[in-house]
Amino acid sequence: MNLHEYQARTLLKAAGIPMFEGDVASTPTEAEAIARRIGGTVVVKAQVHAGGRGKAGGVKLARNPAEAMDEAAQILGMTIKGLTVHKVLVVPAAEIVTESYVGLIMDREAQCPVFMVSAAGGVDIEEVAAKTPEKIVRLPVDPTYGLFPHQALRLAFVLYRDFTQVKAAARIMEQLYAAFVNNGASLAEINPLVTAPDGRVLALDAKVVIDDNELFWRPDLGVLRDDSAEEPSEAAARRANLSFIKLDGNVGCVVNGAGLAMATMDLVKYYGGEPANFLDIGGSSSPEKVINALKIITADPHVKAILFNIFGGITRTDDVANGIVAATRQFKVDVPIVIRLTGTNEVEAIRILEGVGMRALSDMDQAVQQVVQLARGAA
Amino acid sequence: MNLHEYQARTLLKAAGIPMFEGDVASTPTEAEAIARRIGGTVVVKAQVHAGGRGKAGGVKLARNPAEAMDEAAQILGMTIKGLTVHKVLVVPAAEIVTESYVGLIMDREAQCPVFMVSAAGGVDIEEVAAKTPEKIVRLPVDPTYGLFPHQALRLAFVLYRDFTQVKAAARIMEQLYAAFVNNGASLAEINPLVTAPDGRVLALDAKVVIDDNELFWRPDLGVLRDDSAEEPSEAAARRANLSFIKLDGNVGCVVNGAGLAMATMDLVKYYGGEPANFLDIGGSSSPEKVINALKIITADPHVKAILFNIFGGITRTDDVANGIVAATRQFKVDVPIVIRLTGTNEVEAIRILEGVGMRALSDMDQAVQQVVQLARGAA
Amino acid sequence: MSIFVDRDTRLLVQGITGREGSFHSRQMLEYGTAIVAGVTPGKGGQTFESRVPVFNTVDEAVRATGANVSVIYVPPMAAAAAVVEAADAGLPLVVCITEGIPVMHMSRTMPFVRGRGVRLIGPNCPGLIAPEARAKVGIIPGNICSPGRVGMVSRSGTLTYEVVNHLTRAGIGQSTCVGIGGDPIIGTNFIDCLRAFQNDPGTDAIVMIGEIGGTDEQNAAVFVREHVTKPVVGFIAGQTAPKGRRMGHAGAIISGSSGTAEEKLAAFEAAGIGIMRRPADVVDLLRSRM
Amino acid sequence: MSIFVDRDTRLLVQGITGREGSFHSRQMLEYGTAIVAGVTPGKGGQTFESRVPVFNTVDEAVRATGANVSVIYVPPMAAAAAVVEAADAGLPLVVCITEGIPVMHMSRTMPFVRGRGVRLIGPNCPGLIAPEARAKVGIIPGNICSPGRVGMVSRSGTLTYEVVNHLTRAGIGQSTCVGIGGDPIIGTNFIDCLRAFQNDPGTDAIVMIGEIGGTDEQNAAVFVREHVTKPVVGFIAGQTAPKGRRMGHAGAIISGSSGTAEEKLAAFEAAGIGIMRRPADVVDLLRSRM
Repeated sequence: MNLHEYQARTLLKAAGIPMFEGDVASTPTEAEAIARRIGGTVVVKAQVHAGGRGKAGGVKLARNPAEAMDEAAQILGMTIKGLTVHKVLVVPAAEIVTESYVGLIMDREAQCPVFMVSAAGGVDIEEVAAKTPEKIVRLPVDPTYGLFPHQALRLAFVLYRDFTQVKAAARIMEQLYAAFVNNGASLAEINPLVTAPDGRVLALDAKVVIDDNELFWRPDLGVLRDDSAEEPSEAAARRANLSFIKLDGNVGCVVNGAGLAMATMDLVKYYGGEPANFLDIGGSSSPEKVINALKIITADPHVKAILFNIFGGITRTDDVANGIVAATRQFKVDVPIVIRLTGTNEVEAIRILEGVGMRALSDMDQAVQQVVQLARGAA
Repeated sequence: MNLHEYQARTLLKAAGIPMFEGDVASTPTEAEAIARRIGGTVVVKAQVHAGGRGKAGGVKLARNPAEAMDEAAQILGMTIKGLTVHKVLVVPAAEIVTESYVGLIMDREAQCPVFMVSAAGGVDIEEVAAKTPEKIVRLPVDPTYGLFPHQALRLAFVLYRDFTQVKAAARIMEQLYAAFVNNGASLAEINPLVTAPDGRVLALDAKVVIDDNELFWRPDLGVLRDDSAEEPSEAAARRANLSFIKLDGNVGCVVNGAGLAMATMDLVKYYGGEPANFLDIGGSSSPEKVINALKIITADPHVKAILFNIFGGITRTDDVANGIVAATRQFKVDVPIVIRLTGTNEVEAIRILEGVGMRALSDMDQAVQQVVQLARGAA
Repeated sequence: MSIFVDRDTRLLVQGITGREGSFHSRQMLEYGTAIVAGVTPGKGGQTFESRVPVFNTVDEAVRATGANVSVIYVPPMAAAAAVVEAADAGLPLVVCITEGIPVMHMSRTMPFVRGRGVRLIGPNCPGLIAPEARAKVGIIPGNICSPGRVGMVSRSGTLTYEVVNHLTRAGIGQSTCVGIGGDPIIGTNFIDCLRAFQNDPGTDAIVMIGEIGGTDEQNAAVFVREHVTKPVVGFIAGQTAPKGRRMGHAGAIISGSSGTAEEKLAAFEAAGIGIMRRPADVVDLLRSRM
Repeated sequence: MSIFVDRDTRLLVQGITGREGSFHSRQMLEYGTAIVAGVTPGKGGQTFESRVPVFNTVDEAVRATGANVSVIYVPPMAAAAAVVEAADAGLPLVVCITEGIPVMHMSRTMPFVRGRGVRLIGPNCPGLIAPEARAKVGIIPGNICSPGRVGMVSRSGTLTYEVVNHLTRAGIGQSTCVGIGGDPIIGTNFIDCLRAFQNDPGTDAIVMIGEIGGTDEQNAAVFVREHVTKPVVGFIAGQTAPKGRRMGHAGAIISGSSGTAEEKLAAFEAAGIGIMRRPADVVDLLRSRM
């Protein structure tokens, strides 16, 4: 789960990390009040889960509270990459002496949290990573011991020479690690970590991603989720416990298992079609899940044909068949449906479908070819 | 540092461990109020750091609040093994179905905390340990991981069959481990852990010993120290940063280093004397420490002669010599002093002592023989 | 022959009385797997399906039955602790089926597991199956598998079934099928399985089913090039997946763990691994190489 | 010859600019020890006594100077972290002089140290000295030692000096004197030193100085009986110490770690270790056995 910048700031602040002041506003008036409190020039930043906010006009400088109100009025309600802006973050347009990068990521290969720090921080960190990776120092942390003081110090010495700043940065490393662990994060990032003209070391921008698996037992983190900042169909799918990602094609896909779902999309493409979505109904699928899946997919006007690809293992194919039948009774599906079913209880499933005049294929390639043709014919 | 039973109860209660109710009283009236709150028969227990409280009359049954007040009046102010009772603990005279032992100790050999649990708990646990050690189950805990849930469960299954009680006991194991770690304990003990007639699992008596090395950075624990419950000379020594234990002999000993201090006591005994104390002035000894050491030793009327045994390494023997000279100027020492000095700055030290008419030996055996003779002559 | 499990496998099921555990234990018994013990704290003394004794703790179960493999079907929040319990009881192989375990739990668990010299398969995996030995540990449907000499290793669940199904229908049997799981931190990776298949005299060829994300397939390809003499064919799911939807931030990018399908397929190509464009390609591709 | 340190010892001092660290570093330099680096965070770039470069971190110091032993003089609350830093930097031998480290810190530190294959001596110990190699690592006064062939291992500080002093005055030199420290949890115990002395061709006989408490001396005695062919003489301090003053509770008693002088002396006796009744006995006892 991606957190907004303002939420990430709140988490890191709670962990004791010194932050540039600033606050989040939902209305232009709130933005003006924050700008007045901060004083001087501020930056007004759209809070959406999308990159390239600056280029899209979602980040603006304001020299006084009145300008901040104007800019906030412009940005609030704006659409960036299909997402509506509901909140802006107002922060001081800081006078910055140095900009560093500090990131902490749960690393697949190291199987543990890994720090990445670089004195060459700021907006260009991705270019630094690509062109001069030696400027980024990596340090794996054994989670059974946590971040050792000497490790925090070593990372801090990568960024600063002045020992007061080194100690301040080392403390921030420890606080960032604690925030990462205590919030079940898979990423926690400060970019840039800056030094102010008076020498203080402060976090300017923050990014935190929470491991979705933590949310089951951490309702306190779950409430941070901002449905409005997401694609509405994806938010709806998540509430229905479906793993769903919207794409731009016209072949709707309902599959059990993430790997098979991706392979199905790939095969749609292979046969000349364009998948409209990734959708994994998961292992133990109830008819209810199938109904929800069909609702979400049929809500997309681009979808011209729908493919079910179910390989029954834990998933009972008769459950899926029942779901399809129930859905078509609940609401009218205007596009053709191709069904491929095999595995657990497939005889019963086929009987159920045939009972309402539907038929099922058993071969995946055949089913994909058919649905691609149907979608093309309809388009 | 030994904690009183009532202090140990407070620590364990704070960790969430269910305790038999009860509270500590400093006056008979307070004891009466607690007994009234508890209702029924209560036990009034002296709070002193000494074993055999029961036999000394420091533990009494009281059938009602009035009796509790009477018993408290008897016990408060009583002297048990030289220690005055300033507080009593008032607890219900519980109806107990089973009594178990749960102990957690920092084990030298395992180099980690080790649980010891036994279904044969209660007052006889030491006999169980001596005669049927197989009735005590030991489990080392790796402090890098902490107590695993399955370990807590395994310990709990040693004590109970009923799964509700097992789960309750497993939780207590985890809480006891947390209390142990968070308070820097070297021992945390529940004896007995009891089951009440209604099936509840509760801690009755508790004992906690805090690692003295933790106290430097844990002032919150340091305040639990009860000087009044200790031998006054030992409390005074500790305040002067001296490691001191009072004994029953007549040869006072001032030594640098615990090992050499013990060896000095042993040699006093070897030559037919009786040491009056163990005293280690530590490594970097200032003259101030020597003065305090002499004050504490001369306060003991049994001391008939005093031996200084200083092997200068880090300890500068001239510091010690200066301390001796300063002390004898500050107050009159009525008993003879034998001084053995060797090592760092010994030439200077001997010059200082000779300047006031004292002399120093360089051989430990010779010095011990001399002081034993002097003590015997004076006795 | 097979890898990791065989005719001597004596299986213990953690969570045997739970909904998932009991369902799949029945399936495993039906397939012919030797389940010798179950564990559910508080249910010690019961008997599962009139033949499998249930114990309160893994330690107790192992001492009583000589179990040598454990499979875990306990809820996500208790699953990492179950892995630790199995490793602590001295079981050399632990298979964790549970999905949804917080990654931090696994990050803390792996050093313990490795320290005990235990092989963990999973979590969030379908387990493994050795058709010849009738040893099914996990949830891979037994009826789609057949005994034979192709080793199969996969990050996926149902996609594995799809590929195995093609093999079985074409008369190509499997020595062992291993689902290593799709979580960021897993106990056994492609290389571990490739090494075992290379050393297994019962395996003549290997099928690898990968996915986008991470660098495990790229590392495996390098291993194949250097250490595997048996023919290997591979598939990568997610070639059309939108890039950077889940981890589209500096951290993932600068940590170099994006792991696109192109990168992985290029690594396969460089290692001489036969590339399956479709799951169905597995049959012809294997036949052309065996 | 000697154990643990020798002419190739390149010493690093953690806390070299502190009060204790600077005092003892001067003493070690004076004795002839090759101190190649010091570490004090924030003082990197300075030079100690015009000859020893100071670094901010141990890692940096080791890479710059090839130090192979570290000695630690930092305050108690930071000392365990200093041990970890040294072990993490790959130093194979770490000597921790600091007194007053919470036992829980050491309990957490030891698994890490062992995991890295590092030998820790101490904490709360006087360190060690090899007179022939002029290698003094710690605080044992150099002037009371002399080169020779007796190995010495002790839990104590000044009591060790007392015994060494007797040896030197009697013309009996030492191969190495090791103070292992008196804390409940220490990195190197009697057995580790006995094994090293037994294997050291430069050592002909061994002196062991123990104390009451724990079972380390008893275990060492069993080791001597089974594995040590060189003559061993021993002393136990605390024969007249009052029993159970510090640990007089059920926990210590039932854990069986009371460790009285009688138990230890009986174990010495059973192992054929020559028992010193007084520190001065060391000379005659050794002479009678060498």
